Amino acid sequence: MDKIINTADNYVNEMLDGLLAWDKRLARDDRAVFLRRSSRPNKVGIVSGGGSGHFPLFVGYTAPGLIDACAVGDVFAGPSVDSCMRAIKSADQGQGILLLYGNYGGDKMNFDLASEMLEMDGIRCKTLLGTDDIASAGPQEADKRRGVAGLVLLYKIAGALADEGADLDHVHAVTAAAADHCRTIGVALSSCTLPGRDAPSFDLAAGEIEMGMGIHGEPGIWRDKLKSADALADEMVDRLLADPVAQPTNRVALMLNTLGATPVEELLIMYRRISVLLEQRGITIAVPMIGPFTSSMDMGGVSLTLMYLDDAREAALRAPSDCRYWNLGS
Amino acid sequence: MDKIINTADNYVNEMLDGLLAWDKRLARDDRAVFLRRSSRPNKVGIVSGGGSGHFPLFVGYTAPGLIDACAVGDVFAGPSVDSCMRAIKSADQGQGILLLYGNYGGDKMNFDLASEMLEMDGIRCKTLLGTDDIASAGPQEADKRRGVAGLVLLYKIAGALADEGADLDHVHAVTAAAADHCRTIGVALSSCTLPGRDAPSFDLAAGEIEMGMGIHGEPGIWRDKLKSADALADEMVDRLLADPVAQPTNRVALMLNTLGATPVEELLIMYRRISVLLEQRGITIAVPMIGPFTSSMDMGGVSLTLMYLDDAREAALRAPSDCRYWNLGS
Amino acid sequence: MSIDTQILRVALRRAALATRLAEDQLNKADARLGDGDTGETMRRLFGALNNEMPEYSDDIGGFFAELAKICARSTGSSLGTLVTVSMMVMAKQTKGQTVIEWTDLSPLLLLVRDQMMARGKANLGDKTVIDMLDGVATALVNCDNAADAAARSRQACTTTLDLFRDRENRIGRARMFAKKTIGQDDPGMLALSCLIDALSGDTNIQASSHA
Amino acid sequence: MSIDTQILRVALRRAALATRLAEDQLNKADARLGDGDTGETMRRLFGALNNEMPEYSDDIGGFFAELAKICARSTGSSLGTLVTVSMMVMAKQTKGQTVIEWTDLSPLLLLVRDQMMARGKANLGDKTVIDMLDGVATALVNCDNAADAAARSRQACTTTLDLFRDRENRIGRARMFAKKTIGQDDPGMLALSCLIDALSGDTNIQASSHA
Ligand SMILES: Nc1ncnc2c1ncn2[C@@H]1O[C@H](COP(=O)(O)OP(=O)(O)O)[C@@H](O)[C@H]1O
Ligand SMILES: Nc1ncnc2c1ncn2[C@@H]1O[C@H](COP(=O)(O)OP(=O)(O)O)[C@@H](O)[C@H]1O
Ligand SMILES: [Mg+2]
Ligand SMILES: [Mg+2]
Ligand SMILES: [Mg+2]
Ligand SMILES: [Mg+2]
Repeated sequence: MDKIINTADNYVNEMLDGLLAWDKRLARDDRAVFLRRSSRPNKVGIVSGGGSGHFPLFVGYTAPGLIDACAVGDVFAGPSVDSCMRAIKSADQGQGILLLYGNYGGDKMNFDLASEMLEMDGIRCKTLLGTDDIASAGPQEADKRRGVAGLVLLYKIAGALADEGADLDHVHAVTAAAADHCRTIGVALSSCTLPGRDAPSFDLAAGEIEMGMGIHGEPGIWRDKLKSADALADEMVDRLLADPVAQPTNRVALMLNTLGATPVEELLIMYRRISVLLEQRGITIAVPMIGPFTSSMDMGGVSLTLMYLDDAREAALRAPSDCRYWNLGS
Repeated sequence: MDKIINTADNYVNEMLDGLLAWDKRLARDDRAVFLRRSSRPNKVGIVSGGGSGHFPLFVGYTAPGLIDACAVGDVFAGPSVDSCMRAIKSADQGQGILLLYGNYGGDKMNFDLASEMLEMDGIRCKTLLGTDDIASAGPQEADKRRGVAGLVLLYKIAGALADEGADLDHVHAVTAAAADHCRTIGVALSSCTLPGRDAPSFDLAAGEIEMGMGIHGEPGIWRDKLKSADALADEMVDRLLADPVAQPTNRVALMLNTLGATPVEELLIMYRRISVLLEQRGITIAVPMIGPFTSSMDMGGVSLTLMYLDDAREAALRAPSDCRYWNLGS
Repeated sequence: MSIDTQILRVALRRAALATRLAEDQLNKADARLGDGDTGETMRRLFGALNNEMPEYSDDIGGFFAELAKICARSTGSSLGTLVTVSMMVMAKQTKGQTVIEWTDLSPLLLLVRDQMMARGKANLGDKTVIDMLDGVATALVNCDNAADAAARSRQACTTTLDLFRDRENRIGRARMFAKKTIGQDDPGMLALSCLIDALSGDTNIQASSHA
Repeated sequence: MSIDTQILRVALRRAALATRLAEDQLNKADARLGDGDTGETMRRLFGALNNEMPEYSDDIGGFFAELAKICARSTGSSLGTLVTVSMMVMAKQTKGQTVIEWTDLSPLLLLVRDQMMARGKANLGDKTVIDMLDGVATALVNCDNAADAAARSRQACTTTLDLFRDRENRIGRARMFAKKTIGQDDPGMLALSCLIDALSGDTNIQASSHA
């Protein structure tokens, strides 16, 4: 699809300029975006980062109660080592930094390099990787799974704990437990197009969908004819619930996310079914979130995220925050 | 693009089922959706309605501080007379009803019929039509203009006044003045596809855009090659500012809206330019809103809305409310 | 023989079938000028009328009143609402009657036409369904039997379509395409013509369209 | 003659030109297995290195340190970061030097290779840029002049591409396509081969690629 841009090479920088013109709470150090004022003094910093093209992930969650700083990469590319360093520095208040981002090779290389270099300056970083995409590897290789929309829930949990004054180890531990209880599966209906390219990133014929495809078009589980909303909901819920977690509970946070071109109305049609399916299994959707949380530009499709809740996680998800893209509504 | 639906005929009803499963504040009387609890007793009711396919417009704004009830039509079709009547009845607290919807022939016929029938039951309705789309008719025929995204700002203003206890005439007068000072222009990059159809609603070749196209694909001002983000921003701002209003001010509310498939990142690229252009003209963007507020399903494109503010309008826009899709952020 | 609810019930079944068969053609006609949904609109509306057909009673006014309610619930499109209006007018005008004489049909339809004009803010000559209704109603003046009514109204459809084809639409979405509408039949006029074709068929053949 | 910053500056200009010319080819190679951006990544990165070329100085270590900073700022892709790593290693290893002897090139590149493996968590044989670097570094063992280095490294490129073409990728995005990668050149290997082609050209011709 056509794009409203000036040049592909300026896509990210101009996007950030616009974001900062809009949200006066944010400041920018090259490709690192951070909150001008911390939500509290002496807190653990929460830093994320990743490629552009997934707005509001990652940078849109730089907001009081979520992440403090974000390293912003080119479209679908990792953030540079330099921007990782700048993001970490800008969030540092001497209490250490939780690096919270998706499990992608390049991103990991860059954050690792950056944090090692900053360790020499005495900044202590702990890393937690989002690995919620169950389609990207089996349960035995759960550490190879990519991070997708579930990261947003982790932001909120880590941010809430840091705002309460928890130390780095505690923030890390609670968020890591949350990550262990968070699962996502996506389905793609059509490809996105990268800025400056004239062809879509991948081929997906009309009437054809791919279950489990990643947010950059990584291959999924199966590719076949489009199914009904109910059939998709059934399969996605089944796959999520079948994936083992250490301590399943009967209260969940649910995030039903559009990848871009799929309208929210279609999410609502799916939610109608999903809410019934979970009820039938005795699971309460304590925190239902429906909308655009993690995109792939104009890709068509949706992702469904479940996080099993305990009291700590639920409280953290409900803690105050001030982010346009985090809105529990009622 | 492919759609996640069960059947086209069930699209709207299932979407509403999902919405109500999600948002427990809402109740439904067939195709009328309304707030279970009014935000205050004895208030003027604010009722809207229109075709589906524009979520969150119209029904998504049924929320405390905005509209009390919404009549929901089929995709891109007006709400039925019956649903208009049900919506009006559900919002009636004896203080009269402001009917606030877009200026479309069918919608007007239906709301008129409905309100005439209910007048016999003693429900007093006043109508205010959204007519913000400057591409749909010239300034001399401003009453023929269609209503688009600007309606959202009117919801907020009418809702805030009603919540303060203003009477119907006052709510109507202030909101009407706001409507007189509200202007929108859109640009389409690609067509949407209606549920159940296999072809897009209209043809718009790759690399071709249509300035001024309506949210159902109504013809616009020109159709030509895609331009740069800055060039589009320049033209849209120029057109909006050139359109005469009774009392222009140097403070505006600005809503930069994606029609669907266009990612928010591209809105930010445009906003970078727009914010500079307005500053150059000595205009302050007091209320900046960027995101998905009024869609056309998977249509690609954006709309830009300006409302000149006076104190009453600005206060109303900032008044408390509780709607996921109304979020001023900071 | 005059018109009673029995005939009207058969007519509705035929209309439901006819609009189902004509859906694609009408959508296509609307796609050229409007939003491409006239066929869907009509198929859904007459489908609803057929599916929710009121219990049998010989009260014509009551029958139309019930139909008006179904319409009011089932459609929100411009054309659909004009059908709603027509049902309301018929309900009011035939209140208390068990039959409509064929000779009363023309004046009744002219009344419907006027109410539609008031509601739709349309004038004769705007190239809408109302012009078609006007053509048919006028052709039926003094007509006193079913066979004649069938022949005259079918003839009126052809004549009216021919008469308006090369004019510009001046109302609804099509108005914005003005020039492009020249040479195209108005979808609302076409829809009414399809209905009349179906209704004016051999009335002995019971349309089996309930499926 | 040994390698000094003057030669390295010319090499960078050539690399910028070469990656610009190879952009499409590399993108296409990556599109078959990965996300189709290897060419763009390389063009941007070497474009930045060329545009922001440090002021002249004969300090090789300092030169690489500056390049490492530019890389760290300019790229976030996997391959780009491996280039960053290589610059960092070179900076550390050549600290205080004004020349690199040709005979030192091979051990230097082997060190780079090892650091890349550590960072990328990749092994030899995974069919990545690292295998190509390994091939080249190995071919350069005991090489003591520019012309020989050029010939050997070009030969190594061809051999290595041939050797790996029919194997499976075991790292990065391509890993997920496993079987599909058989018969395809790895984009990172191709990118390094393009660079070497450019660098090993006639060193008298000053590439005029600053535009
Ligand atoms: N205001 C109006 N007055 C009279 N007829 C109208 C009016 N608006 C629409 N129509 C008729 O309805 C037809 C379009 O019907 P339909 O496609 O179902 O409605 P919509 O325009 O709501 O999609 C037009 O061809 C025209 O004959
Ligand atoms: N972890 C890794 N270790 C070694 N080489 C890698 C690794 N990841 C990627 N590569 C190399 O980088 C190439 C892809 O580069 P590029 O397309 O620029 O990166 P990205 O995968 O981030 O889009 C691969 O073909 C491979 O040679
Ligand atoms: Mg990449
Ligand atoms: Mg319509
Ligand atoms: Mg239509
Ligand atoms: Mg790549």
